[in-house]
Amino acid sequence: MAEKLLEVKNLKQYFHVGKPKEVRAVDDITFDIYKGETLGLVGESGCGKSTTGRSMIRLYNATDGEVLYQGKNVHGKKSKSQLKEFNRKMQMIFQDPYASLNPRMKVADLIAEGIDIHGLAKNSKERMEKVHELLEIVGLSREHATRYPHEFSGGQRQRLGIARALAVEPEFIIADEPISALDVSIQAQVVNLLKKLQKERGLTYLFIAHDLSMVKYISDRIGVMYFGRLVELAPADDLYRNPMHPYTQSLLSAIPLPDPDYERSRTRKSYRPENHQYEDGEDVRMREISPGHFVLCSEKEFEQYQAGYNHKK
Amino acid sequence: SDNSGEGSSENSEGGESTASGEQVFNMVETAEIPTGDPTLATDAASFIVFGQTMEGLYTLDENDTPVPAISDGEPEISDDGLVYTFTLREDANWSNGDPVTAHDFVYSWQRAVDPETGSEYAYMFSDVIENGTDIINDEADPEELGVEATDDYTLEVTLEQPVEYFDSLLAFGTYLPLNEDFVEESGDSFGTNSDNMLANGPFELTEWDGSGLTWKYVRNDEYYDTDNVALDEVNVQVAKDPGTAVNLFTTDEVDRTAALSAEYAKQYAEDENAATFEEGSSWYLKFNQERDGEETPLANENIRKAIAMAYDKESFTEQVLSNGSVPTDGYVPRGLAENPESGEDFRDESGDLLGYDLEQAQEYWEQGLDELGVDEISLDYLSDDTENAKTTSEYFKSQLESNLEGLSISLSNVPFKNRLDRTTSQDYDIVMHGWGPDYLDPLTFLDLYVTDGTNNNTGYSSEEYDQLIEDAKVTYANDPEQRWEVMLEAEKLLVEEDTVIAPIYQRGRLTLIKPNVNGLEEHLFGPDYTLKNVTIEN
Amino acid sequence: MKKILEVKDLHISFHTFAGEVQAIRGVDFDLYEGETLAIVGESGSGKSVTTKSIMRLLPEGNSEIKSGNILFGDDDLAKASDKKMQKIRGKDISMIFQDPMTSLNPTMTIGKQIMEPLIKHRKYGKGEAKKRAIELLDLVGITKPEQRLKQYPHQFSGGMRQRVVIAIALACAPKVLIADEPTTALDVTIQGQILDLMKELQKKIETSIVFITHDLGVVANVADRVAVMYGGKIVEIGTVDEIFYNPQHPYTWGLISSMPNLDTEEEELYVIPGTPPDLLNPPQGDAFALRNPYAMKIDTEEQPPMFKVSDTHYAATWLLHPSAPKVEPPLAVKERKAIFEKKQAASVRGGK
Amino acid sequence: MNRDIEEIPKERFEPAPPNEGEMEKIEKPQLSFMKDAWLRVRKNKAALISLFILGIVVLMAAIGPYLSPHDGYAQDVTKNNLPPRVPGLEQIGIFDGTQTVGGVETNKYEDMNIEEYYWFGTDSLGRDLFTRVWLGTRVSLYIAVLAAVIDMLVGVIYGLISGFKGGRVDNVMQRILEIMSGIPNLIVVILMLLIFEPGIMSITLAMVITGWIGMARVVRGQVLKLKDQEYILASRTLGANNNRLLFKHLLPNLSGVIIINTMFTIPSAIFFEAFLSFIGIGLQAPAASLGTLIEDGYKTFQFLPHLMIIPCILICVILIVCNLIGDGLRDAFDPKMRD
Amino acid sequence: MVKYITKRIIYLIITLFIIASVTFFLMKFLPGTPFSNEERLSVEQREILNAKYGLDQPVPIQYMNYMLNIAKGDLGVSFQFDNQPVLELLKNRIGPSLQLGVQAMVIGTLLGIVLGVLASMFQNTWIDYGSTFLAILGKSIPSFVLAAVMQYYIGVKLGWLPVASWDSFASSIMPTIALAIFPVATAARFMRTELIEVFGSDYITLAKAKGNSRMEVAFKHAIRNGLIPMITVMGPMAVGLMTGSMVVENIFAVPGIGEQFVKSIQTNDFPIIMGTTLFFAFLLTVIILIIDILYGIIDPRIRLTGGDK
Ligand SMILES: Nc1ncnc2c1ncn2[C@@H]1O[C@H](COP(=O)(O)OP(=O)(O)OP(=O)(O)O)[C@@H](O)[C@H]1O
Ligand SMILES: Nc1ncnc2c1ncn2[C@@H]1O[C@H](COP(=O)(O)OP(=O)(O)OP(=O)(O)O)[C@@H](O)[C@H]1O
Ligand SMILES: [Mg+2]
Ligand SMILES: [Mg+2]
Repeated sequence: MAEKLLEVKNLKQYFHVGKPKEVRAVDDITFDIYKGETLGLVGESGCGKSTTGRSMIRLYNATDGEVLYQGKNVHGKKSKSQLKEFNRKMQMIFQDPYASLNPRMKVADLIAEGIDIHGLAKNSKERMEKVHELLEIVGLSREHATRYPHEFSGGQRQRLGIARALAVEPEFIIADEPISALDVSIQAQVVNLLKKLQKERGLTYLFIAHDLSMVKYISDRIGVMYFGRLVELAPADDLYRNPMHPYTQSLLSAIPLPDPDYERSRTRKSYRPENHQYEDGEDVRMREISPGHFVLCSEKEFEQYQAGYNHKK
Repeated sequence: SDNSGEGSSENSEGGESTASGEQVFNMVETAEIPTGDPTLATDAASFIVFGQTMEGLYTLDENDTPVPAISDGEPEISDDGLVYTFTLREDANWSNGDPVTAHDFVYSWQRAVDPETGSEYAYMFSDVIENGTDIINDEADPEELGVEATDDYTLEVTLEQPVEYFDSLLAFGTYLPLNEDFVEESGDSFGTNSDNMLANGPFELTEWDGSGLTWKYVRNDEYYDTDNVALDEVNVQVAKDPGTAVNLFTTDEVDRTAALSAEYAKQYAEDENAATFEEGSSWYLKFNQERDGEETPLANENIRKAIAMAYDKESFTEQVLSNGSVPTDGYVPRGLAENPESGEDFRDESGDLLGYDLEQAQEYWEQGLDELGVDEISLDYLSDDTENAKTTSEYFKSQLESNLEGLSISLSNVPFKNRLDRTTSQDYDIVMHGWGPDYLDPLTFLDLYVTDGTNNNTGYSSEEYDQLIEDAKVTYANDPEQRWEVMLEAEKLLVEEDTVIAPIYQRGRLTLIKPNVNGLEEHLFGPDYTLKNVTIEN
Repeated sequence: MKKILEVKDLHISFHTFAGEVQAIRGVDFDLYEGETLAIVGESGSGKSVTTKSIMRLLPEGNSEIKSGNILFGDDDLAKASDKKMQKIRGKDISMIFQDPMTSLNPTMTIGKQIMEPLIKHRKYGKGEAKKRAIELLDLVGITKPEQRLKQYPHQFSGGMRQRVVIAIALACAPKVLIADEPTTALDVTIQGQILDLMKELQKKIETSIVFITHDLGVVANVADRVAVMYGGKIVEIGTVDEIFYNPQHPYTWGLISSMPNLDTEEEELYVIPGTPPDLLNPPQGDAFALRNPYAMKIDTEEQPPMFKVSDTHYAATWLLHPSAPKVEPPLAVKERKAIFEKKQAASVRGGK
Repeated sequence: MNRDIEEIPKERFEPAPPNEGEMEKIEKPQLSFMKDAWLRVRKNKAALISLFILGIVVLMAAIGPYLSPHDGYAQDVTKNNLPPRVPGLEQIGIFDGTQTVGGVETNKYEDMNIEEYYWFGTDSLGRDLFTRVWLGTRVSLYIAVLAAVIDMLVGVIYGLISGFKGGRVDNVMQRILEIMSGIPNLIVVILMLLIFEPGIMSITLAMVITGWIGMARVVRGQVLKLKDQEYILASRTLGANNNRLLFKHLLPNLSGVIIINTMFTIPSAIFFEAFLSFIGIGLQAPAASLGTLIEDGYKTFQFLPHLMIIPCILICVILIVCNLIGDGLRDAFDPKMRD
Repeated sequence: MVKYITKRIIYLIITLFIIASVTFFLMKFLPGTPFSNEERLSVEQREILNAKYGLDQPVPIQYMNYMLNIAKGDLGVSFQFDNQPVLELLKNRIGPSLQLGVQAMVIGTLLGIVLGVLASMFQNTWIDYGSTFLAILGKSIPSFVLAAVMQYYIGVKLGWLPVASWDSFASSIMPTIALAIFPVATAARFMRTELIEVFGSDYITLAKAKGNSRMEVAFKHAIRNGLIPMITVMGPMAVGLMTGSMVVENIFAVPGIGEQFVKSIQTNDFPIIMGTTLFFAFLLTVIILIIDILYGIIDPRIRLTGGDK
């Protein structure tokens, strides 16, 4: 896990810059993603998870900061061929299985879109073969190639989305809440598929979700976002065992678990940003509390957290 | 003057007497009053108003004969026929109580010829009253016009040359008097609504806001002859749509419609309320011989003759117009002028000059085509865009195209003013042209086609013709018999020989009028009708 | 405990372009006083339709209650008149919907919307209703209620709107509160607050709650009893412990084991394969048969009846038939069962 | 019941055969979006009947003029203003050529010894109205379709560019639209027609000058909505260029609104042409459109009602069916109304 | 909000400026002068008059003068009515047009709303079909046809109402009806669609769940929400009315602006055409502006956030 595949440095993504309705959707976040790992990103709705993902894949032009993919800046000027190469390496899976497939395209064309754009098939026969292969990889059958997306169930659609992303053989996939719109019984299909693909192909994931138990299951490390900022980043187990930032704690305390006994004893913590009582100009940034475990905190808090951490251990 | 397709319209009366025995007459007009200023007036609707509200030195009687009005009897005329001395009646007053004096005429006439005023009918003074032309051309001052008030009730008029038809000019709207004080006081708003108008005739105009669709005439108590005016009130309503007018009539809301359009005329031809009247306007095709500096096919006389003889006027007037219009094979309309000796109508005497004759037409056509060395000719046909005009154009297109092989006609139906513009700039091949008299003399028609005449617009130029007209105007100014002869000759030359124009019909109009309305006088020229003598029976 | 609501053999169909959708195909359950019954099941299984039918809020025109009874007190709501229903709605039974963003009238002040049922059913005067509305807002934890009353929904955040909706629902202290996925659209933290609020209010007002969700975590948190729906039927019903620790129906097994909990470490999650049944042409046998790895021949031929597991626990699966072979449930279920047995043993011992 | 259950034979509890393949099978027959929409339209009886009627009208506009033995342009003023007479129907007392003139019912055909049948009667120049009505329908439809197509092209392109480019381009284009839509279209049309001679082309173009604005608006709105759809984002992450996005993704998804909008443009163009004819700036004679026929007929409506009523009925029918079809299409395409 | 209104007013001015400029230059292309029979005037007369009307100046200067005059509210002098300022003519005619317009708009909208409400409340019943059919008919029957038919049958045949006059309320009834069918149709159709959507929304279900009866749900909750967007179709409706008024006023001989406009078209009275054009454009843009502002005021979602739309 040593090789850094992706580095996000001080990424900022503002909307409507300079207007009264300016939104700081992503406000100065920094993290790395290692080759072959899954980084989970959680946080409440509107905290900027999707925006982070979309900035990373160039769907938005970052307001500030940089995203380095294998050391090369994603946002810099690029020639067409560089762009194409980049587009093949990084792919995205979307949240809404209904909105993410063009209703007017046949499944075959949907899946083959990347193949067409990048000219990955020499002829239509090869193209169809690839499509069938991809369909089978995601557990669908080749008969499905001639169907239209609205004929599929949510889970099937989501798998079509995955097949489409896989068509260009990417190394890195951003999965933006790929399961939150799905039924519980179907979520597992998708998660299993993602895991299987990761194992088979050495994929790297950024897995965005707000369902913490699923994130924990799939991720190696987890980042917690709050209002455009990353407040805590830690290996999955560590985060659950030692949530340091009060927002993380409140988040964890709120997730209901399918265990009546546990639920009966649950107490919730609420998070109030004003409790930090940061002073003006206080240096609040990510600090490493224990190896690989970063928390957004002030110097003062840093010490408290460290104390707390050790204590817990 | 130039007639638009539906330019002249009229109204009549009906009479409902109210309990108090008031005589009220309701009628329809087809257009708003454009102006209440007689000097600026150019169209029928305005002249109708002045016909009811004003009187000049002369006025028209029921036979369209000019008779003295404000003038107290016939004027004294100098032997050379150049100086007229009018004595005015002293009982004539304006509706504000001011007396009507000779100064009112002097003021009005000078105002009319003053180029600053921009009167489009100023030309009615040109070549008539001394210095008229020069003043209009800004070469003399308006004060130099040959008209003078020697005292309040004596008016001396000096003519440029003897004018046979001067009395009819005196009955014309532009020759009406104006009350100087009132006009000057009103300034720019003179004549823009009924408050800014004065009457010296049988009625006063009221409730006219300048562009409205309704107005009223009420009895003018200051009028010298008011005792002989029966009507107390006339309500006029504009209904531009012929159907609406007929509807108003059939529901007894009005007592008279304006002239009906062809379709309605046809429908009501047999109606007991229908009244037809032959207007003084003559309608014909006018051929443009020169367009954009080049000769058109119509410069060929045979082509012109062929076209002129190739349509069936009879079924046109009967089936298409059917509004009392009569086909004519000549130019000058019937009823306009009579032989000073025999009293025979000009039309009758001149006879049929150019009639429908298909064989003859086709012969001419072949000949013309041969001469031009072509087998096909396409021509523009210009006309108004009124309903009648459109139907008419379609009729002529179809007639001409089917009767003359190789002729194709393309129609352009444009608004009246466009038609005039295009005619003036000779931007047409054939135009449907109507002309109504400005005064009661064949010259008002014949005068048009002299070389470079303002309304010639055909490129026609004939020394012979010019000479005939000159003779009629000047040479025989004091010799009515000779004059008559040359005018007959001129018409013949124009129509039969040179075929500058192709006569079609003399327009008639059909109106609906309630049978209990009597005494409505219709006119060939000037106001379409006068209401002074209307009475309503109960 | 007293039954407050009995649903008996309910069948509901929708008439659509494509044909008749048999959305509910024989649902039976009882609701007891003061309890919370959670209904879980996957999308389209008929949860909303069931509860809407209790309120008789199914879309007019294309829906039809084909048969069955909904007994509430002396009335059969399945057949009650509109007048009758209007009296019951908002007073005896009220409802909370999934999407707080759209369930308030955007052009009416919050105050008016809360006062409406009070004026309607309690015949309160304006002033009185307003006072009560302020109390209610206070009760659901909205600060400065006096000012808030005059505001419009768009001035409230999602969580607050859901509180307002709860306030409206509870205004007349109904006997039954139906909550159709009241927290699905909310963030986990806010969801937690709303759940706590509902539990707290339930105690105060002593109302019974029908709580619909497909989040088993939420069920574990709020429910006393749980009904699991699949394909327009209740396939298993029991107390929360019975369902979570001793599930009998293979669908429930799938549901429970396909969710990782915080300790799940297995490489693969348990998967319920396939897709939900098409209710336009419901299968002749068990609707779950096609996706059921334990399916037997009879499953494809005949619908299973409800088999009694305990006094409170029933499940509709042929696996409970004495002739059926014993099958191994998924690992996660087995672990849970172990806990259940331990618990029972403990309670038996404790009982003694 | 319990007993029954007990008695179920054992063999029925054997494991069912595995059904791996079955599970992901889609039962429903294959349906493309368009086919699906068509099915919906088909369910809408009003729209279907309308479509049928429109088909007949279009067919008649094409062949109608040749069905009658008379020429639509040939005049015969001796046979003018005839009321309709249809063989067969005349026996039952309708369309028998009778007409009320000045309060008296007469049969013009008999009075004038006319042998021919004019199914819709004749106009004031004796032209066969049946032929003219279909010729007029042809012209009206032609103008309307032409206007609708040009509107569509201009509007779609403008809307696409505006919505797709977004940002400043969109801003400027929107301002232009906003200003243009402040101009009353009627007046623009009239001004245009005062300058260019009224002919089919100039009338069409005059209508198009402002007509495309509606389409541009709708398309832009849709594009704005669509372009943030995840499938567009997905395509972009795959490296699709703008052309691909526009033609493969946006346009096909816009087709619904475009069709609906166009379907509603047609009747309004027909209406507008009729209106222009009515205020006297329509087509030049002898070209006839339904509008000019109505205008002609209107003048004599009171005693020759057939001259106005027949083209009127036709225009109303066309407008009604177009509107109904438009409605039907909207219901079919509009996902909001889907169930 | 203030900023929004200012912005809109600036657009309005730009729009009018463009319209004025376009009409001015179009007029320069068109034949026609203030003189009805120009050829009768002598060259000198013409020059003097041209100077008087400023027509001797180079076109750019004429343009500037024209624009300045417009800014001062001077729209020039009619060709057809000698010496009559266009503004005056418009003023004379505005009354009846406004009366008709307002009557038609109010009656049409109210009736349309009622029809729309009924149709949506009784969706897919004969009431719905009936009202939908009426609405489509209203949209499909040209107002001039309706006007002609009414005039003949109601005015002439039955004699119930004045055929064509403008002197009493009775004479405004038929023109109002002829004009109102368009707003009726528009309002009914819009209202129906809008309400069907509203009726399907969650808050209506909640309103039902509170125990409101059908009527209460419709009147207390639904209609207001359906009515708010209704305001947005008022603009197009106003345009429709303007169009309609041209022929309807003509047929019923109503002394209104539309009637005058048609006459001006037919007589090439360009100053009136231009003046009316500007006036219509002004009216229309102002109506749209008012509607937008009204929308903001009535819809609490916009009112309170001041959001610009
Ligand atoms: N294109 C955009 N223009 C303007 N604002 C945007 C845009 N995209 C996102 N935002 C805003 O940025 C913020 C972060 O949005 P984002 O979609 O990244 O949140 P999220 O964490 O993905 O939320 P969710 O869990 O709901 O998906 C939100 O306030 C959102 O309104
Ligand atoms: N108005 C309707 N018209 C037609 N079918 C309907 C309608 N409402 C519901 N259905 C059908 O009834 C079935 C049950 O729907 P229901 O809304 O009760 O599901 P649910 O369990 O609440 O699902 P979710 O978890 O998605 O809310 C579905 O198959 C659905 O398609
Ligand atoms: Mg997101
Ligand atoms: Mg539901």
